[in-house]
Amino acid sequence: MAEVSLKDVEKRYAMVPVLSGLNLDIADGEFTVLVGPSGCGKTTTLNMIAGLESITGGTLRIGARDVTTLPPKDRDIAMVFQSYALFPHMTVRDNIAFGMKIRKTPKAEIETQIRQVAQRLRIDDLLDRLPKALSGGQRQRVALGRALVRRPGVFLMDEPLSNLDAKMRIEARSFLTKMHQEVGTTTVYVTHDQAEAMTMGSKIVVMNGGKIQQAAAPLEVYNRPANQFVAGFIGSPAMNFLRLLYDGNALLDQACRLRIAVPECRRAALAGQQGKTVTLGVRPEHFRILQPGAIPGSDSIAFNVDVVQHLGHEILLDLSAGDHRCIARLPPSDRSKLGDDRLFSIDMDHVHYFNGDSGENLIDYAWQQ
Amino acid sequence: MAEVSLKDVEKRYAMVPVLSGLNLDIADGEFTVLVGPSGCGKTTTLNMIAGLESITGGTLRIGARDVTTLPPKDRDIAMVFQSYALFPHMTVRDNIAFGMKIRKTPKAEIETQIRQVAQRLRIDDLLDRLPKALSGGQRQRVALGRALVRRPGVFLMDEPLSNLDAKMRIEARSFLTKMHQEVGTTTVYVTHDQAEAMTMGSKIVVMNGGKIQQAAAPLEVYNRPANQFVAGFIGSPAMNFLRLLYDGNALLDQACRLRIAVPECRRAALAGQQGKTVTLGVRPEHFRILQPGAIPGSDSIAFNVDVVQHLGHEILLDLSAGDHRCIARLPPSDRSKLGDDRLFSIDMDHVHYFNGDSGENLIDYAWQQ
Amino acid sequence: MASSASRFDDGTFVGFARRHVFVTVFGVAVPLLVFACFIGYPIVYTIYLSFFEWNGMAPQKKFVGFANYAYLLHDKYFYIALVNNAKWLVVSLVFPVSLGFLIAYVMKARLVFAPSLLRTIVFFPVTMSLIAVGLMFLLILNPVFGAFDTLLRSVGLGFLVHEWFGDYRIALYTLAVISGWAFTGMPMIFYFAGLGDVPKETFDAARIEGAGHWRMIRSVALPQLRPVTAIIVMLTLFESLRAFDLIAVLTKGAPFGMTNVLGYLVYMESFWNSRFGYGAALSVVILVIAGSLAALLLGKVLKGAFDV
Amino acid sequence: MSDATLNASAMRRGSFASVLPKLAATLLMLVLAAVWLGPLLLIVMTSIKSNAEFLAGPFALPRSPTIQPYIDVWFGLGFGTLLRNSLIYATAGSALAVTLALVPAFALSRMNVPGRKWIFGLLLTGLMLPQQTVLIPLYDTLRTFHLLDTKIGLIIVHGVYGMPLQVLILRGFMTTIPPEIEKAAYVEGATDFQVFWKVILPLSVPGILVGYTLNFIAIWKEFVFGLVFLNSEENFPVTVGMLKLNSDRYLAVFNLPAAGLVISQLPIVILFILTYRQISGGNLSGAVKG
Amino acid sequence: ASGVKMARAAPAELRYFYRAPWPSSEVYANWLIDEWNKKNGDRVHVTGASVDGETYKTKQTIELSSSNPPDLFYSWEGGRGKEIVDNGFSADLTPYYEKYGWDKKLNPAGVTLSVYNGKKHFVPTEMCASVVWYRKDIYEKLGLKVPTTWDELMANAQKGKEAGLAAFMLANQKKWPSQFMWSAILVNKHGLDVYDGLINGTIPWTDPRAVDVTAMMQKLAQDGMFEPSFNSIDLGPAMVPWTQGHGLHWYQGSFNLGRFRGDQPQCCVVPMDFFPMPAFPGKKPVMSVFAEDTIMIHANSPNKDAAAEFLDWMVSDAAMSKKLEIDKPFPSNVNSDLSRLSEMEQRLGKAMAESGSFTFMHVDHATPPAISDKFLDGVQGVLAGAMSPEDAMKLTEDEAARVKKS
Ligand SMILES: Nc1ncnc2c1ncn2[C@@H]1O[C@H](COP(=O)(O)OP(=O)(O)OP(=O)(O)O)[C@@H](O)[C@H]1O
Ligand SMILES: Nc1ncnc2c1ncn2[C@@H]1O[C@H](COP(=O)(O)OP(=O)(O)OP(=O)(O)O)[C@@H](O)[C@H]1O
Ligand SMILES: [Mg+2]
Ligand SMILES: [Mg+2]
Repeated sequence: MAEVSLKDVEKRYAMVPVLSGLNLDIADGEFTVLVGPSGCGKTTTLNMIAGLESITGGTLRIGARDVTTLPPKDRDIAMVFQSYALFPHMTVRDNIAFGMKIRKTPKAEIETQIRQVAQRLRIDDLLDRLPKALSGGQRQRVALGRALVRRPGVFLMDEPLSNLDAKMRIEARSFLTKMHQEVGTTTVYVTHDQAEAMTMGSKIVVMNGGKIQQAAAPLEVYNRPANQFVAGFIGSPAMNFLRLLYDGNALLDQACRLRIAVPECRRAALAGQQGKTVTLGVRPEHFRILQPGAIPGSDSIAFNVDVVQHLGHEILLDLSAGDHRCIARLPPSDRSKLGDDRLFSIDMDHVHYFNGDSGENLIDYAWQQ
Repeated sequence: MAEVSLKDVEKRYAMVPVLSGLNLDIADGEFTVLVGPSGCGKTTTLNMIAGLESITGGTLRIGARDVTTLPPKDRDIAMVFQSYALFPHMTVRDNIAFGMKIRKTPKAEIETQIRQVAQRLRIDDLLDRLPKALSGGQRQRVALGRALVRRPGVFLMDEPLSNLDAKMRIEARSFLTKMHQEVGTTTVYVTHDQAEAMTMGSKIVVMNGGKIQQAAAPLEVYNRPANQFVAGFIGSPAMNFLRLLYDGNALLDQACRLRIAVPECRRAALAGQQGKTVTLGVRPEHFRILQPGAIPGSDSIAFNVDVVQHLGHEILLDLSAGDHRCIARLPPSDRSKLGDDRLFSIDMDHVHYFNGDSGENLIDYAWQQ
Repeated sequence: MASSASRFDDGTFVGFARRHVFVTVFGVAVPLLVFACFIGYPIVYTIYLSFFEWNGMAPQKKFVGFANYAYLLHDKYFYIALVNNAKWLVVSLVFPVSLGFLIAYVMKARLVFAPSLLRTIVFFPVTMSLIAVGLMFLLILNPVFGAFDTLLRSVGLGFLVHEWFGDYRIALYTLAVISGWAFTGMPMIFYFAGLGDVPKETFDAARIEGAGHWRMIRSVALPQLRPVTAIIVMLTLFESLRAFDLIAVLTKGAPFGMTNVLGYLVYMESFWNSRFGYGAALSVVILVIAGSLAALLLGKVLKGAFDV
Repeated sequence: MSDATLNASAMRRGSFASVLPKLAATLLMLVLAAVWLGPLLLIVMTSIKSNAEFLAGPFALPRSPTIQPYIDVWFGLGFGTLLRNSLIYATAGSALAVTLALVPAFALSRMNVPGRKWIFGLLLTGLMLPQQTVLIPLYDTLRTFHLLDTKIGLIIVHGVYGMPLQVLILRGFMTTIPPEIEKAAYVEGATDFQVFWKVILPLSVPGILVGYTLNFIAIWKEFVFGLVFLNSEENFPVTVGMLKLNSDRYLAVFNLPAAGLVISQLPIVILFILTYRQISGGNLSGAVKG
Repeated sequence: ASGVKMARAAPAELRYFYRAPWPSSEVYANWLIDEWNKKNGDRVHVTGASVDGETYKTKQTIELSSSNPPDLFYSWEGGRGKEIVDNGFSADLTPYYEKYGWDKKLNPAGVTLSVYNGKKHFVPTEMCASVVWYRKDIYEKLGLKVPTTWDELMANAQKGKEAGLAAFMLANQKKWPSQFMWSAILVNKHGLDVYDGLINGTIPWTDPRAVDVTAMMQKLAQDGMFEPSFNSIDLGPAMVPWTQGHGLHWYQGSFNLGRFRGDQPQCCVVPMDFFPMPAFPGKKPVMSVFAEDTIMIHANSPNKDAAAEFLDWMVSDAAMSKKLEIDKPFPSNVNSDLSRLSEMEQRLGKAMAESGSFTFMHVDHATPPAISDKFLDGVQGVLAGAMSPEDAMKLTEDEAARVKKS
């Protein structure tokens, strides 16, 4: 068990910076999820923690030790790869025993450990198979077993579930969460998957372009995104953004077809934005349909329904109003049809306001709390 | 434009049957989605329609013609592959023109067609690039363009979106749907993705083990699954199943901790099951939390909360009651915590009853309608 | 109609040929025809000839049944050659194949500077004709003024100096090492390419598990390179069984036949001693050995690597 | 760059273990360079000495370099014709080998030819056959087709005997082309031939280059076929001409063989410089992949 | 130079197949053919093809039995020649010998060798003799006299050895050089008839006299009479110790004169001379004189007369003198003008011409290759100390028996 701390960590490939000034503290036993668009440097970060990539600047500490230049084997870490990276020529048993054999763990000890881990992962009857004779989910568990058995200080996982199909992914997600609850090893977890990011970690680190955008608890990131990037990245379907002009009281679009009054309590935060563009962020679930005949309020917009997507437990509507495009999430009982013109109200308690240029969230939640 | 009809179609690989007695009629212009677990034969079915795999038994008709033994080029079909399968050594233009050149379409004609399709797909400025210089979404559109340009009678698509990231996938989904609305070509679409299956097609064909389990409209499949397999396969998280004993009035579990009264109107359908095991199917969204202190009703169960997954717009609870495990979908406002014991009611109007052995849905919806 | 479907897909060659005329003609018929004329006929002829006694010139061949094979069983030279072939193969596997692998690994692991230069240098002799290689080493290993001996003496390793071609205990190894010198580049590039196909993650995983280079080679790289190894071993096997040019250039079997290998013996017996029947019998033996070892290799070690 | 940094800092911290492999590998490289480069340098050195100078000090650096050996051996053996012939044989022979191998490789890698295992195995026997075995029957075959002592005859022999290895290499390479690409072509209406010609062939170019180069080298090195199937000097390839350098009488003058050797190797050096990236890069991967 | 020529049919095509062991041989052959074609090309046109000596045999085997064989071809004499004659590839040249009077101008030893079953089958174009070469300067330095008996030779050898020299150069890597000494010793010690008996198979190789000579060779090796590493040095490289003065004697064929001359037009690079293998007590010494280049006419050639005409051109005084000028000695035409050679070379030439018709070939020429091969292996093995003389001769005899049987 160990905490991980990155201080001003940098990575350059042939002088091209890929990561710059990364600062991140991961507490002992914490489950941290790294998310971000492809190419933002998640894998690179993980590889640097693992020691697979050299660190070109800054310091990396694991536990009490500065491990910046140590080779992987001296860092007390274990890693699970997206492709599992099982040794294809070794049985499950040998795969799991590999690290222990290298460390010259006594035979009997190895056997005990393997049995324990295999039982916990429910792979005890697969021990003599080769990886190619396993299903995706089983492989994933073997990879996990190989990492678990050494009781490392830190677990690193790079999209370990992305090769599984939807069903297995949900299962494995619960499984990993429980596992972490039991063993409590510090874990850094990279994923592309919204649901994984939201549900698995106690902290989400959102990265973009080699920089950390926000690092906070999942609901915090969901409800109080630091900036427009984070807001758009977390949540599926993504948050809807409306670029509007702030006139001191309300947000207007250029064609003047839209006018959304800003609640009193938010005006202070938006004070500096008068006459400038503000991006209004509305999550799909914060649209509500007004019954036909209802009187349009200060928070209502008339949308045209472009596409209706029945998902069974919910309905997604692709909406448009002039140049603005939105997606709304509605209960399955909704009866909207393609081509309908409907009036929607926005739940103004849950909208977000972003600086039209920098994308910064204009509300300072920290102060608000 | 053409309808597709499979009659008793079979496929054996070296005498091992992979598909048996497939019967499927796809109307002209219909958008049919093929779903099913990995290895159930979706790709094989598509390949047989395309002529890429020989048909070992039965008849395949496209339009008015029997094409069972015709080579692909004589079938008037186009196909989009999961990997796009663009010709890496040809520019986008040549990729799109490939089929027409082979058919010796006049040069000018080819040029016009390409321009039209490229404009529609918004790839007109990419025409001279090689595939490797395109993003995933662009490649996907080029593959689509190659298929569209020939105005084939039938479109076959094998998981065309599964290589895109979540954001692009949602975009492409809408795009494909609109495209189909415009050109109206008969389409057979294979996917793993729940949302695609539910939203894109006018018909879902659920396959398992080389057999068709159900072929019907999406909401029909969602709300009236033909059997337990279909019920469990469609919907995410999956439908919860409780194996219970039917005593003529209610469903009981063996430990007698659970007793769920069967509504009067369903008793006729369950008549033959008295004393046998019935599987009760409950979708996650059909659990409702009873406020603490509420009186347990005939449709309520006490669950222990194992895992809480906050997804932002909703909450998923992993629940357990004795040996029964369920997942419930709740609004984000819910405050349940790990370890809580809570009382849930089941929306009995929306539950399903399956034969405990065969998995057949015990309610005959056709009759009911 | 269903019957017509199965008629076409009956899995027979005729069914296939009817649907794929181009492939059948140019992918099967033409190559097989060419093969039959230029390779098949010689093989059949060789087998035929092995039952005759013939000096290569006489218009008549004398049928002797299995006499050539019977003689072969007592031919001391045959056994010398057979054993030498085995030694040659072992040296080839130990020296060029292992070293080729090692160089490839070291380059892939970026452990050396200027890996491409090293690759070029080591690959270059592969392009040299064995005559050239032979001539070169005749000069270098010459016992009178050879650079190698001079070098050994000048660095104080004079005790290592041997009659590289003259000492019957080591001459064969000298030859095998020379052939290895010329051959190392081949396994090297095959392994280099093969290493590129081994998933990088398995190396990363092994590193994290604490594996050093030795362990990495033994437990991660080599097992995953088995198909490459099998191809290389197979090509090495074929090469070593066929080898005769280097021996023809360098020793002609000297000293006193101790450097004969099967390939050279075939040449000797046929063209030098004018016993073409016997030479043919030796060729058949080579074919049988090569064929069965290859089959063993493909069937056991390399299961699936050539799945066609 | 990054590795060097890592290396430097590791050394700074005295973590000897992580530098050791690199040191060892670098040492190994130096030794290897010497072992592989030494003989070649020695030959070049010998080739620019006079015979007297060589006899005086075979291992010494040339004191008065001369190109006389090159001139002697060039005109003595007629290297102009020899090189031209070799170029013809190697160029055309490997072209033929590749051409012959392309469709079979396509058939064996992409098509479900019944009995393809046997066909492949049969072709492989071409790799096992000792060359010296086939001389007499092959001579018959060539005589039958009136191809003895013709360039075209030798080209055919080289082509056919190059084919098996080409099939092996190209087949391996073609199996790495994703099947979907080929399927797409079929669906687009292509026939077998069009799939082969418009899709598989262009995509196999790297594999073809590798195979061609290896074959070129093999033909350039070969001498037995050339020796036996040719009679006229104007048809001899370099290696057959070079055989004279191997006669023990020629070896009385060491600089001549050395010079001949250098000359005979020059074209291949040039080819090698042009293509070694292909053959030593990852492009062989297809050839060796299961 | 006749006036108006009649229109004629296409000229007869002659294919001439030869060996070109030296760069100069090639030049000479080209001259020979060009000259002929200049004069007779419109009547009989000759094309030549050459390969090197060792591989020549492979080529020859295939070519001779082909349907389109060469009209004239190089052949070895002795065992290999017999094979060719026995298989009916070689035309009987006796009539041509008579027609052109070749007997009179050709070296008698060469003419004798051309006789198979009473008929002459080839024309020698180059002759050789095997003699003991010695370093004149070292002889002077050590105060040695040219020996006339084996014992004197041994005494000189002993002195040379004591002076730190190799008493005899052997350069036996390619196996055949050692048998030069072997056969010379055998002939000189036990008589030509014994040697002929061994060659013809009337005396087994295991005969004590053959074993005795082998043992003598073994003794020489054991006594350190040969240069170090003698079994792994080839003739060419052996020139280095020879020129550097590390060897005293070298029993070798005169075809090495080219080697001894180096880049000079005349022999030799170092001061050296020769003497015939000296006599053993009670025996008359015999010098080995043999044909180095011999030309046959193919029995199936449609142009035998024309081929013979070309042969006559080859051995003509003019052609032979040119051969001396361009190529190495010695011409088979005894009338050739040797004056452009050094005194020593001229002396050797005279000695060859006068050696008479009864000399001998070394084992590798005299016997079929299969036998000589084993014989050579045996001797090399004995010299290396890896085989006993008895075993070596047994090896040879076994092979001889096998050859005889088939
Ligand atoms: N060896 C390398 N040389 C140069 N640039 C590299 C190298 N490896 C990665 N990069 C660059 O570094 C950046 C970050 O890569 P990284 O693999 O960490 O992204 P990621 O966040 O893991 O992306 P993904 O979600 O696609 O896995 C990318 O822009 C990539 O192009
Ligand atoms: N060439 C083949 N030989 C033998 N069996 C095959 C072959 N191709 C496919 N199969 C088998 O046929 C079954 C159906 O395969 P298919 O590829 O159609 O599945 P799928 O539904 O497309 O699966 P996925 O969702 O993983 O793509 C599988 O069990 C597979 O193992
Ligand atoms: Mg990554
Ligand atoms: Mg599939």
